[in-house]
Amino acid sequence: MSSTGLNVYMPVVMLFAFGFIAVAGALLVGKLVRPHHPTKLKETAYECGEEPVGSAWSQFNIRFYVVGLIFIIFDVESALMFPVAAVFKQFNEIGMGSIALCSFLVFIGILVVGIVYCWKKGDLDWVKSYQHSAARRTIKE
Amino acid sequence: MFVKFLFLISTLLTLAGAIGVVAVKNIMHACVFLLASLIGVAGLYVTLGADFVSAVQLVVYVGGVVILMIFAVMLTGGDKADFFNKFGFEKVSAMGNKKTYLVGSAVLIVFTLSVGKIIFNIIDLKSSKDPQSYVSTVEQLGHLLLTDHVLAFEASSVVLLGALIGAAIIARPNRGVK
Amino acid sequence: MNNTIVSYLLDFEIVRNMFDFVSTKFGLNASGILTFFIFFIAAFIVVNVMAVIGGLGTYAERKISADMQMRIGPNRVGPFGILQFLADGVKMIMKEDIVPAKADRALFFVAPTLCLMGVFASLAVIPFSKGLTLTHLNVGVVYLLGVSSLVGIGIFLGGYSSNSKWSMLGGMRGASQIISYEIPVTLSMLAVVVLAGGLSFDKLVDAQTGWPTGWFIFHNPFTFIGFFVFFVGVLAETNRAPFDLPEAESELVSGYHTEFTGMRFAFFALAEYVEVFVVCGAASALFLGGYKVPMDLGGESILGQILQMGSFLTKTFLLYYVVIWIRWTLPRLRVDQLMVVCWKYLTPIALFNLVGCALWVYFLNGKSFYELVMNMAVTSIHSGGGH
Amino acid sequence: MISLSSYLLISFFLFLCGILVIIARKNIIAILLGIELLLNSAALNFVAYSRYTAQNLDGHIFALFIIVIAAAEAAVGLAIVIRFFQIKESIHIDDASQLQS
Repeated sequence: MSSTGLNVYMPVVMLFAFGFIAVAGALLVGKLVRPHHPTKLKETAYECGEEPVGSAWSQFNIRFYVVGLIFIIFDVESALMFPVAAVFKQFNEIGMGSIALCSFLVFIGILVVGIVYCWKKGDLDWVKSYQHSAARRTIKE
Repeated sequence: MFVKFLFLISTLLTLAGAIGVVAVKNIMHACVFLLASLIGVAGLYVTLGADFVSAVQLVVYVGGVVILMIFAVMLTGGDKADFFNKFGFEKVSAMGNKKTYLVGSAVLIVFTLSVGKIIFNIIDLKSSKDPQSYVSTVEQLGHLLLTDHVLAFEASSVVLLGALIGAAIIARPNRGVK
Repeated sequence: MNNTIVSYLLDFEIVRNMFDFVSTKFGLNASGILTFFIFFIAAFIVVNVMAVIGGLGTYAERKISADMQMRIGPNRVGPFGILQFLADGVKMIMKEDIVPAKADRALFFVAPTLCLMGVFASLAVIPFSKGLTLTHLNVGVVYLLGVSSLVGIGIFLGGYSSNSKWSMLGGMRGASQIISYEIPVTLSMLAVVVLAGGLSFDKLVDAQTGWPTGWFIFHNPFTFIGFFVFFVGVLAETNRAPFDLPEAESELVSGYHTEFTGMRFAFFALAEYVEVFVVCGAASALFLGGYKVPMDLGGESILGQILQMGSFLTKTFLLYYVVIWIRWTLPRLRVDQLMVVCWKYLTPIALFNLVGCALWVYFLNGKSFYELVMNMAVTSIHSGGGH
Repeated sequence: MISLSSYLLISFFLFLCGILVIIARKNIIAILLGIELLLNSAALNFVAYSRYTAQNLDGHIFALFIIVIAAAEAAVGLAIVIRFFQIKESIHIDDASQLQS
């Protein structure tokens, strides 16, 4: 009689559905009351009064990718750490805390090696330092 | 009852997303369809009682991989000609052959029949008893990761370190271009 | 397995009788249908209350900013202008829905939907009280992280689909900022998980006490720093000032929602304000004792639950006020400073905190700082008495 | 009742779509999307077998590691794509025909 099993995920599905219905419903209901007079000028993208030149879907700088790359590695590592962290206290109480602590620290240590490497090589800098050094080198030459 | 509903909706999302990835031309739309497919797979994990795997699927794929794919699309320039990629049937050499169509339609019939049978089995409302209970898997997974699979756990961190360093080296712009 | 609002309500005789009555009346096992209805009504109430809180959030923001700048703020609609958000809503729905000619029309719809879906879905695990919460999933924290990352994709797609340069820049910045700051937030959460020994919000809150001495923020020095790391991280994740680079008015017009008009824009704004509530609620549940009240008043009864909810909402709204206060006090960061703050300060500090918490649990058996001090005081008094 | 075979069929279908994307698409990023589908179908199989035939959670552990590998693969693969784009100004798979440029 209790709400065991998968029923606990019911609100999740409902809330997803509510999110969708809210947007779709409001746009549909709004269609009845809102005006609709499109003109060519109205439908251009806003660029502070200038005529838009070209498409906005252009090539972006590589540093966005580097940030995403470091992020995803850290994300996966922290996701793997969650179950270990959840049982850490339990292991400590039954006297196996040293094993858990060791594997936990080794895991974090390897993670730290990664971030230290990226820091030293300048991947964490937004304004890349090796661009500066390359520029300096060309000036020297 | 709810299990079946969740299963059907996740299946629909998964398969529609997968078909979208195959069929749609715009690569950004393909990424969004992939997102739908991955969320659907997370729902399927829930119906299998794998709550933690499902949550990790959400965190890693939805928050990580799809964003990375979208970034890569933007990095390679959105409005290039091969941004819209055609469905290159001409790449497959057997395409356009009569024999290929024959075999393909036979496979399709078999496939549709089996799909129909399984959907028919699911919407059979009488047997609503679930044989296995759903329990929390987080603690068990933590125990497994610290006892039986501790080597794999540490090895995965080394793999990720390798991936991080490798990808950072590959993606780093040229220093002094000769 | 999990505590939900249904399992809480089933403790009452009257609800059980209702279940039995419906089952006998209709012959079939009606518990599933009744569960569905209870969940449906609860979710509906939560969503609507959150929409009102999001609307009141815009009003509070304007009123508080006016207060800080010695202005009056909105004061025409209703008493003290409190109905301003309804008037705004009516205005928004009457506005023309302009889609730029070059925009990606499908994604132009998908973007606000993803934002709103992500925010609403994260409401499922917010612990208003022990019983009156939608559901305490046993993967609560990870689930919260997972669904709230949908907002990042929504913001990026909002920027992308407009095909406007300002929007594109704002969306790109927003996505990279949100994913970057997820790392310190996750690591701070991990430190709390290590201390509490569970992932679901009821376990995390039950590991704390009602008095501030038992809160996780005062548990040990590491969590004290961890709270501020977490708070800065969530400020950036919700694109609030001083991290509002994706919608920086002075450089990017309005960022990723430049081209969105009418209801579409309203949904972006609603998603942002509700997300602020969600992260403030998560912060108060993880660090500030959540729904715990200092004394046990009523416990499992409805009155006790309402007291718990009051405790939770008080902490959350205090944090909400702080968020607004910070917005109107601090200047905006530059984009390179943003990344430096995240990767060179917050992430190493959060890692250090995590290791510190693990060592604290290992060496001191997870006793809080207050308990240790009290123990020491007691033992010194005893030994002093021995002389 | 949802049987094991329904999960296997979904997994098969995902695998099919992934293979189709890999053989029929010419955009390298799209091919990476296809690989994600393949890995997902494998992980789904593991979890399904773990629930229906085995009595332990080894399948879940496998699925977790597949997710880890998928993330690492996406990171390295996209790095290669971006590097390739910097050299060739193209993300067409047929342009990647030389080992050395």
